[in-house]
Amino acid sequence: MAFDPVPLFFVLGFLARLARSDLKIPGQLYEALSIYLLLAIGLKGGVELAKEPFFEVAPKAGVTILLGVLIPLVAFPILTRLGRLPRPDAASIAGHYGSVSAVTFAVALDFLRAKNVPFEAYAPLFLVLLEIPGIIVGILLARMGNLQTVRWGPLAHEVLLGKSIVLLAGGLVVGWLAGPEKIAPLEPFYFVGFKGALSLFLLEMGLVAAGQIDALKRAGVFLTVFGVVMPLISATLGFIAAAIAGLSAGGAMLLATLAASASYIAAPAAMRIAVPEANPALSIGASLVVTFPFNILVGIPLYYFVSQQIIG
Amino acid sequence: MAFDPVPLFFVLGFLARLARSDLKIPGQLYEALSIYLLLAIGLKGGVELAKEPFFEVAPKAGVTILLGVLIPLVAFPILTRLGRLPRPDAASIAGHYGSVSAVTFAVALDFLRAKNVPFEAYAPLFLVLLEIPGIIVGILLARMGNLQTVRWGPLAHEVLLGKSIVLLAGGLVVGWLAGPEKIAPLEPFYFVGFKGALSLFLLEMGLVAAGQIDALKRAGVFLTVFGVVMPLISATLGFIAAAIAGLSAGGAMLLATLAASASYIAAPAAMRIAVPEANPALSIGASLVVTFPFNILVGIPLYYFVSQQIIG
Amino acid sequence: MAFDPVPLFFVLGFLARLARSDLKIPGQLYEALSIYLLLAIGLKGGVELAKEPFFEVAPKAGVTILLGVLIPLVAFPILTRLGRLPRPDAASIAGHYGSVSAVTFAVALDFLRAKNVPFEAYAPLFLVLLEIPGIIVGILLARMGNLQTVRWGPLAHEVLLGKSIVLLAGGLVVGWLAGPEKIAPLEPFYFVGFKGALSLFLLEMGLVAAGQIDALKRAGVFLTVFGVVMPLISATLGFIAAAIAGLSAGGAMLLATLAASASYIAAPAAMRIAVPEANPALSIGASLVVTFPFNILVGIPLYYFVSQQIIG
Amino acid sequence: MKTRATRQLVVIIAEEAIEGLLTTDVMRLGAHGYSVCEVRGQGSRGSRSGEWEAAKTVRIEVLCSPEVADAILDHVLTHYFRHYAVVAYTFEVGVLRPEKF
Amino acid sequence: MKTRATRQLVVIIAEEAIEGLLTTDVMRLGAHGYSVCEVRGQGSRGSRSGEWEAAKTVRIEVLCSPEVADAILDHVLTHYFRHYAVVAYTFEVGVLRPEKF
Amino acid sequence: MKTRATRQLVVIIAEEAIEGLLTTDVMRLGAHGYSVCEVRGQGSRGSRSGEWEAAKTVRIEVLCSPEVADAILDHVLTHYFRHYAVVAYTFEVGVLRPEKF
Ligand SMILES: Nc1ncnc2c1ncn2[C@@H]1O[C@H](COP(=O)(O)O)[C@@H](O)[C@H]1O
Ligand SMILES: Nc1ncnc2c1ncn2[C@@H]1O[C@H](COP(=O)(O)O)[C@@H](O)[C@H]1O
Ligand SMILES: Nc1ncnc2c1ncn2[C@@H]1O[C@H](COP(=O)(O)O)[C@@H](O)[C@H]1O
Ligand code: NA
Ligand code: NA
Ligand code: NA
Repeated sequence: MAFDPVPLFFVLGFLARLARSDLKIPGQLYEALSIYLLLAIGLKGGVELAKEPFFEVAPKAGVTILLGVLIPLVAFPILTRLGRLPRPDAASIAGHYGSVSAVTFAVALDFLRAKNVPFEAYAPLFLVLLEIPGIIVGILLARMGNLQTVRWGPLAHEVLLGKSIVLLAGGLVVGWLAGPEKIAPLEPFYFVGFKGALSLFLLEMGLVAAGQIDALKRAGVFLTVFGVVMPLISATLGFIAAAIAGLSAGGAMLLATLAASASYIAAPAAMRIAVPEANPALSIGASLVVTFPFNILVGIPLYYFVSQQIIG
Repeated sequence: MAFDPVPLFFVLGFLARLARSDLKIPGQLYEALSIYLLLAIGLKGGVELAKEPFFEVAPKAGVTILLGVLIPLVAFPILTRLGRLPRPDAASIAGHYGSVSAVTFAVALDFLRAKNVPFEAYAPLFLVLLEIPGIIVGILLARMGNLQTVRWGPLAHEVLLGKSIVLLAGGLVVGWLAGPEKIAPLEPFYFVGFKGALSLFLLEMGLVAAGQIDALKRAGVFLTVFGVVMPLISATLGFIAAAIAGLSAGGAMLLATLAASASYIAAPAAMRIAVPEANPALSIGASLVVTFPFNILVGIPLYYFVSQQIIG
Repeated sequence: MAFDPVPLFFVLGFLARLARSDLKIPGQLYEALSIYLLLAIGLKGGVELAKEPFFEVAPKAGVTILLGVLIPLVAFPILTRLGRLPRPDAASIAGHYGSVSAVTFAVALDFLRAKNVPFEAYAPLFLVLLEIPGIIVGILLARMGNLQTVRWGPLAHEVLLGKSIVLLAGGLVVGWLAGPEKIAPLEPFYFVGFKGALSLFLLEMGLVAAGQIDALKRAGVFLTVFGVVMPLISATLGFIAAAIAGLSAGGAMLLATLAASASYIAAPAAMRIAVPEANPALSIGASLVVTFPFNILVGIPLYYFVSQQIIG
Repeated sequence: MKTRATRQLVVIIAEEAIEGLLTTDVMRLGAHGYSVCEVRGQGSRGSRSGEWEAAKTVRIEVLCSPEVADAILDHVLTHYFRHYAVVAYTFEVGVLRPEKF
Repeated sequence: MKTRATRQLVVIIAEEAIEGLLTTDVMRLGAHGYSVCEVRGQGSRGSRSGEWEAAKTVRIEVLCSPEVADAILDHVLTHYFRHYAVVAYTFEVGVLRPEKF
Repeated sequence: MKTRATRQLVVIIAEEAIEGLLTTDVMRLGAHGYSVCEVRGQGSRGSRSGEWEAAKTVRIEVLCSPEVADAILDHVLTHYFRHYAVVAYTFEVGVLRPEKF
């Protein structure tokens, strides 16, 4: 049997770090690759968006935003009631799961391309739309009753002008303004090389995730289980939203993957500023060490299978 | 209307930094891309140079060097008389405008390639030849009368063995020694990926330029105007030089762009050592924050248009 | 005459540093390129390994390991008797020459590909197998009699889980598990770009090697001569091993190159921990400043010529 | 050795997420400058390798008057120590151009 | 300026090859944390540019009690000074939350 | 805590453009070594982010005798303070192997 190499790179990195290999990530390579991947996703989406009439996309965008608001509202009571977590921790974790992981999305994109499954090519727009609402809902859940304690200024900044939003949305706009023909000469750099860059990034994510295994220990059994169950719940919500929005099987699979993914870049940064009393080890343990690998290795093939059954 | 994406990347970076986004440039990605771009430009030029007879190129090279000497001599009185700048500042700025910006040249190259305009393919040689003379003239202007105060040793080093000269000239020599056939297997890396790498570099230049906006404020209104007018004067001189040298329309456009561009790497480093009393904020404000974007966004299309009118 | 550009990049870096140019290597670009090259070599080898029956490869692997044990045993008496070096220094240097340089191997691979010479495509396996035995033999030679003084724990770690082994062996396994079809979409990134990345890495190696010229001075005349003669001896042993293993001319050339190459990454790190009293300047002076350039510039064409004479 | 004017050097080691907040506060409290370098390390919250966004740590050093040093340290103590990974210390140094700090 | 509890800051500059050994030893000898940054430099063994594996140098700083500082410095002196490129020094600093160190 | 021989630690924070000049001068003035790390920061000349060539800042630390420390600081004061972005300070530290510095 032939395995897909992209997730294997993650496994390689994960095992190398667990075995305490001295293989290290040059921090700036990590940053360079993430800049590249975000721009590439945005550009591609922007080129496609230019082809779509506005009224075709707008309602789908609306449903997507609602999905981003809904997921943390579902996650929060699970975390406080079942998990008996204090409000700040529960709210912060809910915010992480309401937001998204761009790399998980990239792996899903690559999965569909490898299988030649068609999908709404402007799907990166969903990624952009889903990043922020979940984080805001998470902060509101944490601060209910005393909203005046939040330093909204630096926070709005952190959330709206964070690296990933700027690159994704910026890429969308550049792609949209330039259009397919003018973007064509950038293809070898941004698109032909995409899968390779993604493989290298997943190697690094494997090292990073295994390096956070301590965080998982502090997170405990409940959050470990949560890290597997919550993506399944969110993916289900994602499929429902996709049905409402009338997406294709491929598009539904992408939206389910986005819903199932949890943020480990934008949300941690925002929560450190907005909800400092939340223990970052808990949210990172769950989102990065459990949910991220789960989605890469099990979730994506699963959501694909489901999408083909119910829509394809 | 479809925009060229390369300048859009600059605008994206510029706006992101103005909005105080936390998008940061990994310093070593900046360095890696600039090494790559300089080598790629040099290599391509070297391959082409191998095809040209020496007596064909030599007179054009001579005219180019004269151009590099002339520009700071024209800029200096404008800066001292009209701008009432002290001698060291005026001389330093004149030196910046006498030298060149390799990235501006790269954007012009890419512009011509996208339009399939033919040009003297050994044009990178002009870039190499224009980097140093302007800097030396600038230093001489600053030190007229007391040349013995200059630490010539470290300076010669800085100027002759600076990163950009070594990579450009080194690339030229490697390309020349290897020839087209042996360079061919390097094409996918150095040439097919060129435009993509350039787009990423311009994103970074946008961030850098906007980060120097304070320098522009210190530079004031006169230098802001100078940053737009001087490239037009230099470009005109560049066109005259091109006519004397008998270049094609494409080659003339490239020489005009080089003349119009101002150094923000080699010249600042050399001036810090040779003319420390010149305020670096002034030269960087003008060359990086005004002239660089002006050339990328307005100058290059303009010089192209002019070249087609007068020669094409 | 047209030169191969890859070694020219090394020469460019070497001369730039000798001339004390300020051209610097961004440390993380160096690391990024070495991660990339090691993974690319491993992946390619793994894909090919999947095609070979085990009993075909196993005896060749056995011969390769023996070669790795033999070389330091040959080098050690030369270093102690002829060179009159103290035991720790001689043992450490012997270990460096028993181990291998992946970049030298990469240049040899590229050399054969450029000439379209066929070779056992799973040859990267030899590289993996040869990295460790030489180092272990070197340490044993240094510690003969008092093995209990070695901190074996951290050492085993350093040697078995060092960066290069993890990436090469990891790449092999990923390539092997994924197979040719699934690896195909990674080709543009890992294989088409290989020669370009190698050229950039050699530029950096040139800078690094010239930066260690002081080490060579401390190493002295004997080690300078050793750095040229030892690769010739090892290459001869490599050819004999290749003949025993029944390799093709291309494979024999690769094995001879590996034998001739000396480690400058894995071995120095291991020796600092295992044999701290050995002066690292000596081994690095010989392996990096003499043997590495010798192999790149003279050795590889020579081993190729010999392989064609005796086998091709 | 010559006698020189003295100032305090305050060093704050903290997670990078709050670098922006800290440096803004430091300047607001009267410092005239600061220098930041990236570190990796270990402490009571485990190891911080610096490999990815949330694991980065910075070391901020501020040369300032004793009064400003007190203000900075008190501020760090009240506002950041409880919830953030922060280490802070101070010591006296001899400076050139004391009027600058 | 307020009077503060004092501790020792120990700084060790050493080749990166032994960073792992040194930090393990530092923690074993009683320190509760450390911070590492990468440096380049020059010394009796020539210039160390940090460009490639074997030329990297790290600067390790440890805030600790005077007893632990003594233990660390003595350990470095006996175990590392002979064969490795190492520089070490210590000085007293005023700290917040002294019980942490 | 043991009594140790003391030396001066001199720290110079300066724009990277003059790193080469400064380190050459430092060695010429009698230091036996130095360590450099890259920083970013803010001061009277505004913010220096380190993102590109002209915005880089370095922190040079030199462990040396009090006499050499004086010589270095005086030299920096006369030759660099006027035109360059430079900060310098010094303090006493306890060292191992004092004869090395
Ligand atoms: N004793 C110490 N000496 C030096 N640095 C420390 C020390 N303790 C903690 N740190 C640094 O401060 C960061 C946060 O510490 P902590 O909050 O204790 O986890 C660590 O990652 C280290 O970089
Ligand atoms: N006097 C000094 N001041 C500051 N750092 C030093 C000094 N001497 C040596 N170093 C640092 O320690 C490293 C090793 O020094 P050495 O063992 O003397 O070659 C050097 O590369 C420098 O980074
Ligand atoms: N008070 C200070 N404390 C620490 N570092 C400073 C201070 N003032 C300036 N610096 C550093 O020195 C550089 C140049 O300072 P300046 O010449 O004041 O602009 C700044 O970019 C900072 O990195
Ligand atoms: Na989600
Ligand atoms: Na110019
Ligand atoms: Na060998």
